[in-house]
Amino acid sequence: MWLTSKIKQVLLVLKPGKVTLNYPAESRPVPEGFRGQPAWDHTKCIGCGGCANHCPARTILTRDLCPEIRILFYDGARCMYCGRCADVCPEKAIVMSPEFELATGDRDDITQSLELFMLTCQRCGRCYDLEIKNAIDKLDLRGYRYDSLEARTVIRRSTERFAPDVLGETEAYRRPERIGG
Amino acid sequence: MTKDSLIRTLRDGFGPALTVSEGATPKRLVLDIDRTAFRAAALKLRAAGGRYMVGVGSDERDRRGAFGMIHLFAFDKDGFTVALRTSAPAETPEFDSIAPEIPAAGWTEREYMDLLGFTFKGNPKPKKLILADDWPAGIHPLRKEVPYNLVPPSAEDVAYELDEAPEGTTTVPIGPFHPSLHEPAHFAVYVDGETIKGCDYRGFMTHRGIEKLCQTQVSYNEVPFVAERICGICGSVHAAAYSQSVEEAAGIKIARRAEFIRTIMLEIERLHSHLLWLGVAGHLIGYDTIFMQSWRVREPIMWLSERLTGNRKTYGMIVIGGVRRDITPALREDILGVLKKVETEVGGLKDAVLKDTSIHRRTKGVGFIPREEAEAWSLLGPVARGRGVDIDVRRDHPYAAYDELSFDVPVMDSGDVWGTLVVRLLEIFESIKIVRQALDKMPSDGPLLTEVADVLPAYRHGLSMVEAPRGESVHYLITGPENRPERWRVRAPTYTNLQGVPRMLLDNQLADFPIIVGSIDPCFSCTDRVLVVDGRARSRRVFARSEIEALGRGRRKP
Amino acid sequence: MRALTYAAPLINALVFLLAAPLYEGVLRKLAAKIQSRQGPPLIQPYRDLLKLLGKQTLNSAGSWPFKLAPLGAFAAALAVVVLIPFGGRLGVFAGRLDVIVVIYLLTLGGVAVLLGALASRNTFALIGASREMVTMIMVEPVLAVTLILGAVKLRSLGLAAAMPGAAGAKFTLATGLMLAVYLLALQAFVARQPFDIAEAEVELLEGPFIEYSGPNYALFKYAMMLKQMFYAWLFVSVFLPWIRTGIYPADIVLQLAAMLVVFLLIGLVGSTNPRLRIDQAVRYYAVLIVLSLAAVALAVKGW
Amino acid sequence: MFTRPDLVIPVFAALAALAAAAVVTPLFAARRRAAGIVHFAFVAAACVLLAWAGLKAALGGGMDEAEFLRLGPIAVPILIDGLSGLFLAVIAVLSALSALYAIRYMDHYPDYGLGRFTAAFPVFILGMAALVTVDDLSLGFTLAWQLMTLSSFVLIRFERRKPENVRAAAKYLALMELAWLLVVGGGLVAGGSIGDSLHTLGGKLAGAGAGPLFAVYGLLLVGFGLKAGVFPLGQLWLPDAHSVAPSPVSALLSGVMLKTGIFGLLRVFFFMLPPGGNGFDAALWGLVLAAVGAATLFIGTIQSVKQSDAKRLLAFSSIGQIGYIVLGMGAALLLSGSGVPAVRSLAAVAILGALFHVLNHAAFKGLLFLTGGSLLYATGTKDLNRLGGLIKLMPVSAAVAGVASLSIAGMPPSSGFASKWTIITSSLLAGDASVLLVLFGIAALFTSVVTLACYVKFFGMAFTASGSEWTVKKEIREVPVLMLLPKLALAAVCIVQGLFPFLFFGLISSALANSRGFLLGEAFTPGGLDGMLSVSLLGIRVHDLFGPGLNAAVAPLVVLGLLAAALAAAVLLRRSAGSREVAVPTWLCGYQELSDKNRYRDHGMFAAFKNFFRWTGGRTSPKAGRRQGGRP
Repeated sequence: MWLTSKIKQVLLVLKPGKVTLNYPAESRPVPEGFRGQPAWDHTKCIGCGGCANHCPARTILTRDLCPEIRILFYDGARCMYCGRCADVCPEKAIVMSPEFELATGDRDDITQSLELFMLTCQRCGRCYDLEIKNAIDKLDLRGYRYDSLEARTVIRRSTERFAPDVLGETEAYRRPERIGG
Repeated sequence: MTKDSLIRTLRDGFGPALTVSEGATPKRLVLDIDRTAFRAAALKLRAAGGRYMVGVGSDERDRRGAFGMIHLFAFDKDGFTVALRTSAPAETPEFDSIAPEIPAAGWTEREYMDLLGFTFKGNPKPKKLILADDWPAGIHPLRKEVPYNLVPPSAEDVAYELDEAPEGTTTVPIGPFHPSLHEPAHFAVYVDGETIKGCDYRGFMTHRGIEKLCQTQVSYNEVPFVAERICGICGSVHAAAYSQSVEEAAGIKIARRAEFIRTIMLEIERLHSHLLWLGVAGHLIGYDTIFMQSWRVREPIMWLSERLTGNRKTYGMIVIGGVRRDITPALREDILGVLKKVETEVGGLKDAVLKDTSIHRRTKGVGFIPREEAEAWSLLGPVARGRGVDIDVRRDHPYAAYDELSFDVPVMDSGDVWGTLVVRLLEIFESIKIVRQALDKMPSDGPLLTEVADVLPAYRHGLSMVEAPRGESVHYLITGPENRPERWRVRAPTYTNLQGVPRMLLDNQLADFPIIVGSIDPCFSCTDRVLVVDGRARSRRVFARSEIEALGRGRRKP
Repeated sequence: MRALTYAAPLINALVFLLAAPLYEGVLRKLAAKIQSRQGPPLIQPYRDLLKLLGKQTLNSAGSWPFKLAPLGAFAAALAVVVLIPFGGRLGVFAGRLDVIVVIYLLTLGGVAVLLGALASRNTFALIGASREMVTMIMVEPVLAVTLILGAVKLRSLGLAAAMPGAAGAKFTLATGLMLAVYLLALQAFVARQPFDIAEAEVELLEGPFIEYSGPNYALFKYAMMLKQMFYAWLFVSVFLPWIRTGIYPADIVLQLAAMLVVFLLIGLVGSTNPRLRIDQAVRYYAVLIVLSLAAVALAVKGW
Repeated sequence: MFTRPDLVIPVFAALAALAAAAVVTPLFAARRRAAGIVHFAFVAAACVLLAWAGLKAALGGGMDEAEFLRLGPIAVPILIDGLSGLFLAVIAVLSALSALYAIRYMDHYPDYGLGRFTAAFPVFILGMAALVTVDDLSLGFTLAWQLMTLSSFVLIRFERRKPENVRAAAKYLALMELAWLLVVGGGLVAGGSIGDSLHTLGGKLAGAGAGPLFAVYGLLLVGFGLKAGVFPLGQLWLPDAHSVAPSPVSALLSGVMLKTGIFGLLRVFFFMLPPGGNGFDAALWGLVLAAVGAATLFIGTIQSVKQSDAKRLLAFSSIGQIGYIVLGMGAALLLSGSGVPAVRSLAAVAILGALFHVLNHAAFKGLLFLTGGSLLYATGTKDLNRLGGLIKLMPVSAAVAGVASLSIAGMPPSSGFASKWTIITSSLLAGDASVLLVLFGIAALFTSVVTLACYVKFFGMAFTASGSEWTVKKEIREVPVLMLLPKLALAAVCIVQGLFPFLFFGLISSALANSRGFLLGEAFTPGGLDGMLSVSLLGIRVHDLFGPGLNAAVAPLVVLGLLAAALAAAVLLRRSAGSREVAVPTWLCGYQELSDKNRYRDHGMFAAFKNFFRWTGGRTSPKAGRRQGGRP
């Protein structure tokens, strides 16, 4: 019956009372283990670039200004807070902070940049040597570097077989009419 | 039809054109067939009761100078799947279309026309499906030589050609920005007065190029986090499905405890997803109180997830080889407590919803499809189960820990939105049941993560299906040499269900459009996961607020 | 006394204009309560109106009906509230105009909405207009009968006779029936769930108003608030005529309080029902029409 | 020979002028423009005479009794009383304006010569004028009827190369001849012979049994009802004939020719009565008329909503509006027999409303058909599915159409409001005199909203919404001044009727007071309506009916003032924050742009309503759109 079900519904919904919070005046505390914005501890970071290597969003970029200075650049605009960087960091220099109120009009508010002074190996003259290859070479391979600090762009690779002039060939392609045009 | 009798039938029919081999597990049957008999074999599989899942096309010119094409069929009653494989020479990637007989294959074929430049002879609607309206012809982004970050010049004056509207109808443009669609997609609904006489769909607007990205840029271990972001709601499903497909391909056996934790996460995800859907459905029929109340009941589940995984959504729980975090005894009690509360509250909600005649009026008989058509369109999950199709991957093709758990699969045969509503509501209780069982039966200790070799063997095939809240998600994976997938094909349930929507809409009222589209719980981003790169969306320029405002107005200049 | 006759319409206009957004706020607060939410502050509708008034006016039509429509809708609603005997006090218009004028003025407000919708050329607006008109056609008889019930008893269509409680002066079977019908039709009058079919934001994106923005939309909004306040008043006035003391300011306050109760009812029904489809609604309205005709027949027979 | 030569001579002079026009103008047919002008000159001259005589009869007093026009042994009774005068005036005004409109409008038919048109048009007017002048049901009636019918048949058949036009005309002719047979048959059953005036016929009915009376009134009701277009008879011919005729003719067909049926019904039920009403059951026949009227207005209007062909919509709507008139007459007849004086005076109010609606309908429906003609002339189509957005191209026509639409929909303060108000008020206030009448009144109120829907649709789909930019290939321009002039004149009439209804109530009261033998005559004698109905600059009111302090009132000027003040407030509010206006394109969810494909078409409007009332019928011509559409 329509009326009885309505009355029941009203009783049902009045029971829990008001559940929304007067956000942002009051907010729920985040639980333990929450994955918020990653934070770098520059005292712990050894500049291995493992985080950059494993970042699925490729939002951690590195650049070596000279053999001794490496810049580690985290652009929060693309971060997906998976915590992979914190997982792989051998020195536990990255922690997932409880910070989640990150909306901002300025991109720099959520960017972190570490200028790391790298010590070279006195024996081989490099910063790191892994079994197979130098980690920096590995980064080069993957293209997780940025060339220009201002543009923050990733170096892009093209496959050998796809030349930009392939695009030119498609210019003759007649595009369909705009709907309603 | 059992596997053996199926093999016999096919051998009789095709003789030497057909090579039968076992897949990674006994539940996978692999059939290699000559291109000329590809269509006939697919139709035979369908006739034998196979449910069409999806097609997988791949560019294998590098290693064998040919394009590969696979049609996947599931035999749900007998619990095995069939991969029907063929290949075409690099110069002429042409196949015969199976879409006229198996409508569910329509999008698969169109997808590869766009992405790999295949030709499917006889496809009833050989139009652009995935690529952007202004994508230049002749560039097929999933081909190996096309760079993942290709940004072709965009064009403003280009548009998709919608289907011809039936005589005397008006095209109502719904989407991409429309309140009944929570993600962008365009439906051109042809109405006569208020009655829907047809519908054309132009979707794939949230192109993220995930497949291409993961095939070219990241390595196996990063993909689960990307996969999780295919869908905002069923993230664990994709992460689990991807991980399972890698594990199947590479022959990794993971710890039992990890399997149970995966199961628990999947079911918790179903719980919140169904409650979310119920709320959205309420909103779509203009009943916002259901929306708010249903989401209120859902909220403790979100908090629970936050405590379990560190986030409300995109749990980041499932990785190749196991899971990342454990369920401690304290968390176990936490889960049980939340479940108890949710069960009571959902019980009240269920009574309120199912007994409300005004809701009956808006859902019963709406979006009706008979069972046979539901099967022809390969509808999945609650959409199929609301139409009398008794399928559930968890029961038919068990994965994770489902083989040890007992649960019911609710099926309704009303064939309409009401059926899907009831099925979803009942599944909430089944999920609660499953989580409780899983917590009981879970091995009390054991490793969470199995060590995985640094480099996985290349060119192995793995298939995994996971019952997402919306239906079966299929991941097909071919391992590659660079420690990343050579080919990774994702098919979310909405991909299939959405193809049936124009049929569901037919002869309904325009006012029912939101709830019919909503009844499949559409997830356009899941569906659109594959598109490579949209020129405009990938532009890196940062717009200032004033610029965006100016742009907004500028667009509206007549 | 005579001065008051002239002042009464002005008082009506002032009270309605001031109070209408407040009642809207009550509705929103109530909906929030039912939905376990905080809800916006009571004065939010005032802020909304002010904000809209200052916003840019987008014009997609470029023809004068588009610009005239919001003015017409607001003017018609305002004209209606000026006429009514609010607080039991007849204004200067009482002897010159009758309830049929009120009915037609309400319709005129609807026409203005339709005119604007048609002028905006938007598919959704046109579908919305079509639904709005159908709703208008089907609920008008209920409104008419509510007003006429008093008229057939007292044999007068004057504002004095039909509106202030003539129907309920002596509670009869006809009045009871009409009261029930009015309550059932109330949601349709104020275009709330389950009868907010023309606006139907989920599928039609506010239907007739889709192309309106800024001050134009504010005028429509304000007109709708005035209209729903009018319908609440009409209920109080026709069916609860015993709410009166004879002292003008006290009667105003009493009626406003009683209207608050009506609004609570509107809010309650509105937030516990899904929207109906127009075809379902038409059948529902048809039943209401038949019932209200029966009420008239009973009233004529003196039952 | 005649007691009132001042009336008879102008009328006969006018008729002679019309006859002359029919002979002379076809001679100019080769030069189309000249033919139009000459034709208009003759018709205008005749109409001035007719109007003059008509108004004189209505205001200054008409003939008291029928007088005879004798041609040897044959005598045709002629009666130009107030009622005739009123109708003559209506015929004259609308005919003259239609003829003016036709000068340019006929350019629309370059393939057809004007010979037949210019010959038949004056004869048509002549027939109508004669019909309201003769006062019998035999010879004079036959003569006038046949002139009117045959000439209008020729006019409807004007586009004779179109089979559907020929079919519509043939159906019209057949049914009008049937109506003639029924009316003449009714006269014969009543015992009339050639030369019997209606008064004499009424006398002959005295003492007749219930059966013969029933037969006489029944036959006459069906006969004149067929002409007037009441349900279900009107549906048989009216929509087809009205929609295919050239628009000036449609305006006349709908604006005045239908009223000759009303005139007939008035003469039969209010004049041709047995002396003292002996044996005539006014309550019964009133109820029948009211029921017929209510059914007509309800069904006709709903059928009208369903139409997408502009002229077909107007034609069905004519049926609906005739329903209001018949309902008013029925209410008047029903209430006339009441023993309560107050109720009897309501009867007078009802007949006033009915006759006012006759005047109003002539003005706004004539105007609407001329608007329909303008649409056809400017765009080549009258299919509302293909029209739209004309307001920018034809602003004057749009404004005029807006006035007509508001008037017919009865929005206050417009002419339709005053007349419908009167009819509805008298029905509602009848109260326990007749429950059914109250219900009919509510039906009329309901229907007036349906009418509104109909004209919102008509105006909206033709002028404001979009369409013609895609569907009409030729350049659309405002119609020529010669076509605008008659429309503006009629719009002015509508506005005057709306704002100053007391003028027309006065005219009608006077006309009825000047009609001897009128059933409700007593009400219109000096002092008759005093104290019950008062008419003044500020409006009309029915008051002190059942005691002091209870009344119904309407004052268009007050409504106008009130609305103007409220509008001013709205304008102030809109401007208060200094919002700027920006032109933008239509918002269609961001993917499509407004085009012919996503335009909401007319046939989809009010779909739920139309489906609900599917049982009322009302054929929408399937070929309506294409018929006129092909023309570039």
